[in-house]
Amino acid sequence: MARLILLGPARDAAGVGVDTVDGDSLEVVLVEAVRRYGPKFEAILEVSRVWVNGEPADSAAPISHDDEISVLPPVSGG
Amino acid sequence: MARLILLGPARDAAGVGVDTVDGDSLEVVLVEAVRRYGPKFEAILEVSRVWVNGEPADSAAPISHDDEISVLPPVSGG
Amino acid sequence: MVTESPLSSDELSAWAVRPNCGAVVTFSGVVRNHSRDHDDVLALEYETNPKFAEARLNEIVEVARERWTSLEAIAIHHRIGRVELSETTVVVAVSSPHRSDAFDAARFCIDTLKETVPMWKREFWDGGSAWSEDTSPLLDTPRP
Amino acid sequence: MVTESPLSSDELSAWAVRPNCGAVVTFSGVVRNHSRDHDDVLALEYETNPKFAEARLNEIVEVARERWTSLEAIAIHHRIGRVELSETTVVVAVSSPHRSDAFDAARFCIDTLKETVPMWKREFWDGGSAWSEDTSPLLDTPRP
Repeated sequence: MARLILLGPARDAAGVGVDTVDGDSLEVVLVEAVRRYGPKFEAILEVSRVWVNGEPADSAAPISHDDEISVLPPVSGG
Repeated sequence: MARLILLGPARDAAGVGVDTVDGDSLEVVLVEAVRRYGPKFEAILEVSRVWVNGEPADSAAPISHDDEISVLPPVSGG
Repeated sequence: MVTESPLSSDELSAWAVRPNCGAVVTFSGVVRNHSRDHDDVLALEYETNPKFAEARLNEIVEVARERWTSLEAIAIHHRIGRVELSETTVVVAVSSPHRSDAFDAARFCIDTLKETVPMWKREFWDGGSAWSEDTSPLLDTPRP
Repeated sequence: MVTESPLSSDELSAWAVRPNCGAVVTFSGVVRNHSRDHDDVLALEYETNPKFAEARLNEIVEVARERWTSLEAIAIHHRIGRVELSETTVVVAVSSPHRSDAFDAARFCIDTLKETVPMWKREFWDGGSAWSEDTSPLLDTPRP
């Protein structure tokens, strides 16, 4: 279980900005997120970076209940 | 005869900023200027650009009495 | 830093003046009336995680200082929230004894920011709004 | 233009903001405390023929506009007379829809100015003064 943070277009696509999702690896959490939010979110997730606790992470990364997972779509700052 | 304008370090070396010098070509005017102001001015003149009426000019350029000759040493603006 | 308050390139530019520096370069990003997709933009709205964004901005400054060791002052301020037409969205200010380093570093900061800082802008026009589609995949901060 | 009055990069930078421009780049030259020959500079004094200097500054702006056709606002202001430590000697401000053009044009303006504008600076330090020896032969304005 982990805290999922959805930013920018990912938040819009999911319809929620912060959520709690079960799973003991990053991959499992994201599969559950796609199941929950649907294909619009999935499309954005495919082009997004995913960070765990503010750092880039691998999809095999183990996840514990106090981890914070952020989905970061392509950026448009500046 | 022409009006001679000496700028920046050329003015300092000549000891004068504006002068009237005889001569019917640019070359003749500058020879007279060197005779008048001495070797310190000559050294600066050698590395300077000379404009007639605000435009770069050749040393053979004919000079008439209402021409304005400017001696422009290497620059240090900005 | 990121801030919801209006940005002043004047303040940052004045702050960057140092006794040993002959050159101050400032870049200001400004809300313009057109984007890749709309020619009647009225405002932008920037969304971010401020903690992430500030960490990335600090990393850019650190890398710039390592690449251009002559730099004296360097700062990047990014506005977040809604920003109206002709208001400033981001300011980069850099000072150095050498103008070439100041130009290179300022450009590096804004070019890198656009690829490495988690930040998303929504475009507002008369009657609608949408996320900007002029995006870049989020990259890691480059090495020095 | 050349002026004996204090320069404000703020004013020129604000003037350069245009509704269709996303990027404003400003370069400020500032009196620094050291030069090639002295490490205790207190002030500079710029001498010129204002007519010649303004003609050359205008030519630089024209060439920049031909080279970077996206430019919107562009101006170069150079102070003359005595300028104290940390005061501004020259300001270049450029705006464009495209930041790359704004950076390139601003840099072109200051680099070219240093080679093509008839202008001489005297350095003042505690107890003396001399013409700067950090000079460039006067070149013609480059072609577009």
